[in-house]
Amino acid sequence: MYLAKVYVTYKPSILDPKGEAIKDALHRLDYENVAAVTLGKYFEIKLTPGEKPLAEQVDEMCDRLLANVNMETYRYEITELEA
Amino acid sequence: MYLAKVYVTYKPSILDPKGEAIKDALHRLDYENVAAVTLGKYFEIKLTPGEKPLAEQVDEMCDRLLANVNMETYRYEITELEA
Amino acid sequence: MKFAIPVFPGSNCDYDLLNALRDCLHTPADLVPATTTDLSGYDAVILPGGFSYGDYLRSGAIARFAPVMTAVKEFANAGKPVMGICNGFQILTEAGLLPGALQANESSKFICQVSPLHVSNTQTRFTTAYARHQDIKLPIAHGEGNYYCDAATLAELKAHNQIVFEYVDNPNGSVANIAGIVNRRGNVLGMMPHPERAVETILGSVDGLGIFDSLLMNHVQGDAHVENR
Amino acid sequence: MLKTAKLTPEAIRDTQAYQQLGLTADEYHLICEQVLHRLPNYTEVGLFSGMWSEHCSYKNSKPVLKKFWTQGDHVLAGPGEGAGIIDIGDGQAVVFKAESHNHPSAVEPYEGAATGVGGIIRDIFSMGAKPVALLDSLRFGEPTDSATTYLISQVVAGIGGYGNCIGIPTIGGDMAFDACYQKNPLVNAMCIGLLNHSDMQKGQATGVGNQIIYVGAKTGRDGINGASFASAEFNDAKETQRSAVQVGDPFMEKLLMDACLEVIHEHHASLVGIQDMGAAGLVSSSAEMASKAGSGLKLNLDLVPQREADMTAFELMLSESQERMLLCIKQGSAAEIREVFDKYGLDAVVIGEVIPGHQYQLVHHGVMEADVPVDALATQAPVYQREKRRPQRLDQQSATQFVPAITDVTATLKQLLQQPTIASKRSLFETYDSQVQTNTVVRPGSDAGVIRIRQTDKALAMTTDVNGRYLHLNPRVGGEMAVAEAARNIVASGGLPLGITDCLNFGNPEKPEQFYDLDEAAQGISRACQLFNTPVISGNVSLNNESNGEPIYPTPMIGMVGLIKHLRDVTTQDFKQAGDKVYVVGA
Ligand SMILES: Nc1ncnc2c1ncn2[C@@H]1O[C@H](COP(=O)(O)OP(=O)(O)O)[C@@H](O)[C@H]1O
Repeated sequence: MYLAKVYVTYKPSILDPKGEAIKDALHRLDYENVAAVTLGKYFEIKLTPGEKPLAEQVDEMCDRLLANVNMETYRYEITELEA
Repeated sequence: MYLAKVYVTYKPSILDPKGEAIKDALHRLDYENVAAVTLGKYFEIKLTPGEKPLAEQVDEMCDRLLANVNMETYRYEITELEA
Repeated sequence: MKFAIPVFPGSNCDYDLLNALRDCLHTPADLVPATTTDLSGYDAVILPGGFSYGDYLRSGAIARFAPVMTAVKEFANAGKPVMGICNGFQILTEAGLLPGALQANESSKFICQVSPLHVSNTQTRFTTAYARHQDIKLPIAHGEGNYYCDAATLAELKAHNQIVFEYVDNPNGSVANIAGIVNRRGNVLGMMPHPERAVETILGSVDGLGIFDSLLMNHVQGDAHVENR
Repeated sequence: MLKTAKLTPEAIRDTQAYQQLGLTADEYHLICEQVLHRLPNYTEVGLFSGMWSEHCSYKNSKPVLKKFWTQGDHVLAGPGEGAGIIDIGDGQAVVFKAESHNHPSAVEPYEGAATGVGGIIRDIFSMGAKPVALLDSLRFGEPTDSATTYLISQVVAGIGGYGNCIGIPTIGGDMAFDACYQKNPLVNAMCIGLLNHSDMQKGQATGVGNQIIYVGAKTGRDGINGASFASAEFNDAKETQRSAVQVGDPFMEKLLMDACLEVIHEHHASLVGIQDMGAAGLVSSSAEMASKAGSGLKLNLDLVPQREADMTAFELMLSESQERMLLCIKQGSAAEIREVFDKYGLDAVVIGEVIPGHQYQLVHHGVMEADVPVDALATQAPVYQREKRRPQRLDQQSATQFVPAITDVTATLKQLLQQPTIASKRSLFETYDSQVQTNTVVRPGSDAGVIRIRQTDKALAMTTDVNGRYLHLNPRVGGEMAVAEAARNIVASGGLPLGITDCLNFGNPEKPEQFYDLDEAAQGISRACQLFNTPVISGNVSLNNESNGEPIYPTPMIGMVGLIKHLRDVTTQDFKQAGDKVYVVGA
């Protein structure tokens, strides 16, 4: 069994209203030293080897479903899990 | 400037409906080899050093705001950004 | 009996609640901003539904830190009635005034429908106007109304008769069909369904009146006899 | 974009860079020779490309829109304003309009649909009205493949996500599925507002020295030149569409709406005009406000709140960042207005003023980036009378008339009910909050949605309808039928039809067959409107709805509002009890 960790974040130019709201909240909680917050998605996907190489498959999943490449970028790491 | 990467995920005992929905969607896209999906939050927080040590501060932010410790756990990494 | 309705940026059922209290129950009520720090002069506080601060992190998570919440906590600790509807319930759990948490619905979709409910505890100051085990219908409208608590908390809730409303056909996956709970002391109620949307026949139901009637009735009679049992 | 921004006026001419921005060679030469009598710089070309896009100028559809019947005793504002207004007595009026967000929704379905809802809400509250209801009209491919079901779920989630959060009930709409919408879904949203006559606003900037105030979200690089994007034919090249994705922030819009309505209600004397920044963002809102008032305008772009560093004048003017409004206020009242927005945690910044004359001037970093006649931008786009040719398909129909062969009526009925277009949409519309504001008398699932008007005994009924298939078979009759269906839905709810708005979703008007569909449909709609006494008071045009060369069915969505004089007259479509008689009336 393998574990793919996928990180999906907005492209830099895209508005991130959630990140803004969280930053404002942190400021109200007196964390004045916070300069910027962005909120992205973090997927943990457990999977067994399929026909294609895993990295290729995960890449494809990101492209097709997990991220919208019109506004998001993604990166991932794949590790083998102990049985 | 420092960058804190914060990962917030559900505790294992908690049902993750969105993760389930994504798993089903991946199955419909023929990724039958996907065994489990969980969806968490991924924060990138840029901050300058405050009065307290950064790690302590980030921990506090997670505890107070970023995670609901009734059902979520968190972890984080802090790195220094190049100027 | 005078009600305070704290309004957070993003609250959107504030006026609905105000209208219900003023127009249908003919009782005075004020909208108070989230920056308010003083709730003296009020006899009850109801946190309205909506999307406080956009609900952009978790519903209720940011609102919990608004200045008015310090006053709400004091108000609750003094034994006065506090109620949270929908987003208000979420805020109360985030603030620790009620146990548990509200998660995304099992379907991971927003649900707006009329939900049959079972009034499981008619002994609270919020529910004495209902008949024992009465079945009522109230509108629900939420994306994160799936009540979660761990087994120990659930046992506590049951042992102290804190479950007040149960769904008949659990629409969102809540633990033990929970739609509404009170704290141990019985003066803080949180519920996902919207009683303020069910106070006029023209809107389809008047089943929500019972909650406000109970509060008014018990206020007149003095609260002492309805500490939760 | 930064690279091209450095192009000199001569280089723009020589490389024909204006074409990338959506201006034709003829249009460019018109600007050089008739309007400016010089070569425009890059920023100026950008301003024209945005303002002369179909989305802002209606250059292809104007001749068609002229045919609409817009009369009626009760019309207080017709097409041309942000939204139309109809008097409903007692000093009140109803305001409504529909907007399409087809192309953005194809690219990013959640945000595309959400920002469509956000945009139409701004159109309503900028007239001074309180938004009281939303409807949505959707068309997708057959929901058989995962891409389409994903699209549907995201679009529906986006509509709900915005309306639910901002607290406006979505009380109706319609939805149909057909292969012709597979690559080009239709996402139309309609918003209805209630207005006291005394609060009526116009998007005007009058009075030399009066100030222009920018409020709401900061400007970023999202949706740069989206107006000409929305007007361009769809293609599969992802890259070219990237800058067009906007993310909606319904939380911000709720604050913006409440704050703007407070200014309108309580600071009337200081407010001159207000308009939302929609298509072609800052340039469109400001140029239209000045042009309507016959004023000149000067903006200092350094003062525009910016989300990103190093934005060019071109980007600032053409960004379609959401949740922004432009106000014109009396000289000296900035502090008073700022105080209101402060209370809602919103920035309100003076970015310019009304000047004598009729020029539109932009200063950025101390440089005059644009100096053009304001009317040239706002009202003098060329208008094209497109060629019209009857499509062959209309003559080929009778040969293959479909004759249903029914042996088992029950089985056929069941099959029909299984058709996605006919089947109940409950599971989808139940994700919309249809009750917030506690005025909803009839929720989705009946013929029309109904909301009561507080403090009166009246109610409003509203519906959206069109069957593209009918228009495909006969655009004129299909257009009539769309209006008739809407009217039936209003009447069946107990209402008297008042007026309509529309979204004209059609193909490429430069193809004569498709222009025929548009023109015929408009005439059909107009005739039906006249017969039903329901003037067209607002609307929206979405052309070039085709993917890979194939147009969608002509689909002019009709949004109709009716007045129910007494709440007791509200009727719903469900059978009430056993033993009641069932009648069939009509043809
Ligand atoms: N996209 C939608 N949003 C909200 N309500 C919808 C939507 N689509 C359908 N409905 C509701 O479902 C009901 C049936 O709609 P529709 O399929 O258009 O049938 P009809 O032909 O009777 O108008 C209507 O009451 C409508 O409000």
